[in-house]
Amino acid sequence: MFKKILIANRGEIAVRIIKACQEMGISSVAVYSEVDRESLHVQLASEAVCIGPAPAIESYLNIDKIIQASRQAGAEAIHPGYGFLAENSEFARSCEKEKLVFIGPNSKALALVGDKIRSRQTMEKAGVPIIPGMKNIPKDLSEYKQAAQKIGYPVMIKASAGGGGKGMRIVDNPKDLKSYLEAGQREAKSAFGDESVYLEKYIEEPRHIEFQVLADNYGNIVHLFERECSIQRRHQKIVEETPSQALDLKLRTLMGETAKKVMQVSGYNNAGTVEFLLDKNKNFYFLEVNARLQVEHPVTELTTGVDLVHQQILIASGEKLSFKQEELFQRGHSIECRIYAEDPVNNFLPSSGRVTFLKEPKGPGVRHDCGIYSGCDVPIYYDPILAKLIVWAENRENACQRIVNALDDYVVLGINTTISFLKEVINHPQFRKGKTTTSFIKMYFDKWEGKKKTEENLRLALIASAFDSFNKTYTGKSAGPAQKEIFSPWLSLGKWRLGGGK
Amino acid sequence: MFKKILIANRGEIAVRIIKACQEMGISSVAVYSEVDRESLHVQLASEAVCIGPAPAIESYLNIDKIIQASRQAGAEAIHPGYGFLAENSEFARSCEKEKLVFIGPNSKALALVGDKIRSRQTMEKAGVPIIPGMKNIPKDLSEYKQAAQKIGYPVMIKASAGGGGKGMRIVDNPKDLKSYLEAGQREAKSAFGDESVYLEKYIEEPRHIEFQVLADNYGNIVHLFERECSIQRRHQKIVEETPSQALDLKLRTLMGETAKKVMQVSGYNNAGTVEFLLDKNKNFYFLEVNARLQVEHPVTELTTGVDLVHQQILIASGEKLSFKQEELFQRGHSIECRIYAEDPVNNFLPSSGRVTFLKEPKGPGVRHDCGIYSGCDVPIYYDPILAKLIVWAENRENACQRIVNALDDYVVLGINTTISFLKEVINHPQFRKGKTTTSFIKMYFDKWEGKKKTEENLRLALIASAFDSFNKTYTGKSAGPAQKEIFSPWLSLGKWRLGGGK
Amino acid sequence: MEYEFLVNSVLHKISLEKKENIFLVSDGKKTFKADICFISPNVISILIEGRSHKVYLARDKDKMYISLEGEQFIVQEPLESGESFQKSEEKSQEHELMIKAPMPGKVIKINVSEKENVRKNQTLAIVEAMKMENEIKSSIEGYVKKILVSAGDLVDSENPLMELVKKRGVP
Amino acid sequence: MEYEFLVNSVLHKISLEKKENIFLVSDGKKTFKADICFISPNVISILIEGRSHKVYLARDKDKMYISLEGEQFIVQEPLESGESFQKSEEKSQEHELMIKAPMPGKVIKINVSEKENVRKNQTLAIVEAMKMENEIKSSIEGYVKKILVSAGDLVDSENPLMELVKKRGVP
Repeated sequence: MFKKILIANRGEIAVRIIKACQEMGISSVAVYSEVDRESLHVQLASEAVCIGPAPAIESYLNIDKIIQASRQAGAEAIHPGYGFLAENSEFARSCEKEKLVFIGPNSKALALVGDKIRSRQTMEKAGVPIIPGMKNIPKDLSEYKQAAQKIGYPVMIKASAGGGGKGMRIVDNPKDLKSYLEAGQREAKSAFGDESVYLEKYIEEPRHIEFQVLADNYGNIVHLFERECSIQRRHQKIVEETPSQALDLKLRTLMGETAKKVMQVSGYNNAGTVEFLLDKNKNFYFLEVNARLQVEHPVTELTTGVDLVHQQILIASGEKLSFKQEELFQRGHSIECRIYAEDPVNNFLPSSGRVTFLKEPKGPGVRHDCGIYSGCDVPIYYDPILAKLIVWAENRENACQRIVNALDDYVVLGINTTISFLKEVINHPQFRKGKTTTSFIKMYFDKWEGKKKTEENLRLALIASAFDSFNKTYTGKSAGPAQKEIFSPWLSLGKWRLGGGK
Repeated sequence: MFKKILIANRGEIAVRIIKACQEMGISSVAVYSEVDRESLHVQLASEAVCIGPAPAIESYLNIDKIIQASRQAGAEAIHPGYGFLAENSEFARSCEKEKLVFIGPNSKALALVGDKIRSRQTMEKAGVPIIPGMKNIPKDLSEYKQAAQKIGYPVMIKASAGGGGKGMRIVDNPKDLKSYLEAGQREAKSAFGDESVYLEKYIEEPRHIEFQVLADNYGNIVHLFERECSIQRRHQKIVEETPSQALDLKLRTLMGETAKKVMQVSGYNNAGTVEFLLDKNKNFYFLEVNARLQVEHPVTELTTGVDLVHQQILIASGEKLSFKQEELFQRGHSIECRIYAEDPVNNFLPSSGRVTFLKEPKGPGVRHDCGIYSGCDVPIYYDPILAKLIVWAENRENACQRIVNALDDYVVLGINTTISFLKEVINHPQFRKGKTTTSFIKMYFDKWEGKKKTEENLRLALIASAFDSFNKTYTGKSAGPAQKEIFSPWLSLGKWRLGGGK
Repeated sequence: MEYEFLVNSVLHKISLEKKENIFLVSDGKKTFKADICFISPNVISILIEGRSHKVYLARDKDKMYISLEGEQFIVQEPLESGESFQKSEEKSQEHELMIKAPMPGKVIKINVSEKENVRKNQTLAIVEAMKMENEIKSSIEGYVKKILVSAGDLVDSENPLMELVKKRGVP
Repeated sequence: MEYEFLVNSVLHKISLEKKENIFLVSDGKKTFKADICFISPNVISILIEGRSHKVYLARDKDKMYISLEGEQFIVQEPLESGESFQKSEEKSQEHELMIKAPMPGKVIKINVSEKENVRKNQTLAIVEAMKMENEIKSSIEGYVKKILVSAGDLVDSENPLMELVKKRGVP
């Protein structure tokens, strides 16, 4: 087993991985950019190395700096988390060259599944059902135009190098193709350092069903059942659950075995996810492999009892899988809500700045994977995910009740979050019925303006404000300004170059 | 289903029950004594009623006040939690008379199992193995002396009206019998309002194994497997786990079926626990029925997936059990540590006062049922239990690692707690091997003086102190005094009558 | 003590009067008793007629961010200076419109030039934050008077990006 | 800046010197760099030679309660007045011993009378707190000079319960 692992990430996922290291008796090394000195992952790791300025390209995406930090700290392995360099096969190759274990698939498999075009070809050959689409990355716009015509609108623009909705666009109308391609390429470049995008047929109102797979270095492969991630906004998953309401035992088994086949023909090892679209008639199509730990991995953990991060580390260290497919089963139901720093009543505008107060939800069956704390600063540079709220309960109905309750028990002040929006999503009658498709948000929440406030709560807010002012008058103390202000010599914004010139 | 439930308790268990009510869409009514206005259960409930002064006998043990509060609030049922009135059959009868549903067994069964002597007789008749002991409560010391002689020393003094170690004493030597009986009677009186104690044979180095049972109002009974609670101090459980390392499938099944029989012959309904002692030769003896929700119920919840508080409420509202014995199974391993306000290096002296800072442990597989918060006051009047830390993991080894890790992630400043002691217990080689008996603490931790501090941590503590002082000098601000001081017009102690006279 | 607060630009009045450990609260319509206490600097517990309410509150300058029972409120103390009024006058009087950054971020692209005419809903600039591109669109028909930032600049929320001039006669 | 602290009655010295965003720390034996910052008023993050440490700290009057990596420390600023010395002198000089309540609680029973002789380890009183009875035992052989509380009294930690006088010539 490894003695020391470097975590090439930040935020909630870095915290999650550091916890796993602690439990396995492994030293953890955090890396951080200059704005992340006070971040939770830096506080929790055994060691911490600063790897450069705030922009990800100069720090969390800087392969040389990360390899150097690993050498300096004497780490034997690197866990990339999700995003950043997690699916960068050049990074995996660099690790291999430096004799650092990359906790993820081998670089060859990573390159194959990371190349959406090549992997589609491979899957097609292996008899895995795929969505009609381009078989290569075109050189110029005219090729894209031709391909789109051939596939038939609406078409989907997708980044070749990564997922997570980055670079993704739906094109309904030929006249939008050019500008959407440009935007997609820019986003892909900024997210993955590779601007390649391709087109495929856009399947309307499908469910997004994915299968978690674990493969050791000796050819043993198991799947850990599905996750349904149909609730998406801007192609970004926001609510995930398992089991899916759309699968029965037969379909679950068929899709699971297909997922294992996908991994087998890719020569894949470690943890990975095979994404499918499921159409209205229960036909499923291979979408892509997510060659990393997924944001939504906890719902699988809570229903199968398998700790996926522990398994990733065990597999990377050369252990064989300790369980067989027939020993795995799902118990109960699990739902995850992603908490983003976005303003749900203002077109989901990103919301950075200081978290003046945080109350974490808790209780039986409630898990909160969290990268923030009361008084922390949320920088503009990175993904807006702040935390994930995950619940487990005996059945779907109880899980819905529990997560709504936990969302009510969740308070973030100072920045905007999606908490109130998520509560409405879970409470929607169609969600409660399990009628979830990737069009769900567009259909039911396109013009959401927030929930109406009640008179009674307004009155209570006023009473609290008056009480706070009352105490301020008499003691000179009150609920603010955020206490940290006192100690921190600078605000996040103070470091920015404001206005004019470069 | 009920619309409104009153919770006749305080602390972590009241919070636990309120959470369950919220999830089931039931309004919750908290009751509180005058020192508990700022307690967590008062903050979380939908409604709160003050029921009298701090001493439990004038508030949480005052049946009339609680019945009156229920009527006033319009509650249909009362959940008694554990301790206080939970096993008081007079209270259950009063509820029945007032047409309030007592969420627990019917008063007749409660009276039977609550009378340790009568229940021993009943069990003996039904063929359940029991520990040799007294068959009635004697009138005077000479009867106790005779009985002790007949049973043979060492004998155990036990309270007839309740468990939890209150009133319990081991007498090795006839000359200690009188003073130990008096102390036991006083404690029993103060804890349960009934001073009756009796004697039974003290079984040396046994394991404490108990079975969780659920029985609906229609005669359906299931057990939810065992909990091992051998790690005890002063007959008070401090670490509990499931599954027990001492049981195999055959013994587990036999004991489980015996537990169901105990409940059947008692005419028992709702949740209850049948306690057994298991001797070195794997003989088991019926000890008693705990006719309430147990402190350690979460380890059963985490391994069986059944929410016991939900089940209690469902059963009390007249629902039938929704699962059968053969549908229940254990998954993985769960351990609970009880966090007491006691000083482990100073003879476990109770420690009341202000919690100046609390960092709750968290992470995947970690549950923290907690009754305190940063800035709260822990009064002298009630049980010293502050919170419970419970973990779940795939197997016992991982669960041990996880709970040690969580104990490291757990900070309570201002009062003394058992956190550091519990870590040493879990880390003890004999515990790791599963060699747990009720003599464990006495054998290995009798003269525990705390863990040696490391040089490095001392240096870091000094650096932090200097840094805090440095900031105080330059900004006039620092880590204290506890912020709440500013707002709270009184300290807990300010309310006490100090010194002289009554 | 009487207090005035702005919530969504609407003025609300409330008065608190301390009687021993209880407050008399009056909101103009009715008067009732409330048992109010601080649990921590950011948490207030309120008991009114037996009902228990937990209110979370954080002050930031003149604003109070409040959350209770899953609802959020921003409560402001009314400004005593005329500063906020001046700003809004500026806009309307001159038929000029200052386009501001809607959130902190980085200017990725300026899509227009000075003097250029712009349609309603035309994209003026793209500001990126947290890996998401956000198009800044024109809410009016008019022309670009002055561009105040360049691609690559970091901007704070409410930072002016460019000045537009409204076409006369067009709403 | 040089600081002095008492930990378990032992005096420790440490000095901090600020150099830009880094501190030079010296504990007498060696000097090293530390990157120290407040995370919140009760949490301090310290990076030394790449190692990350999280220290929890709460002040209460002259005491600092500190927890890190599962270990707890009570750090005191040395008292400048002579008060604490006087107290300990009181005890030893007069061969008198003040028996104090070890924790806040309620006196359940006084087991001795004034003038009564007491053995070492004899139970003097029973104080109850949090439903547990705690026997207060004599640490000396001697006699009871004065009893200061009665059964039923509530006492705070360190509250005097009774005065004993030590038997001369007995250690």
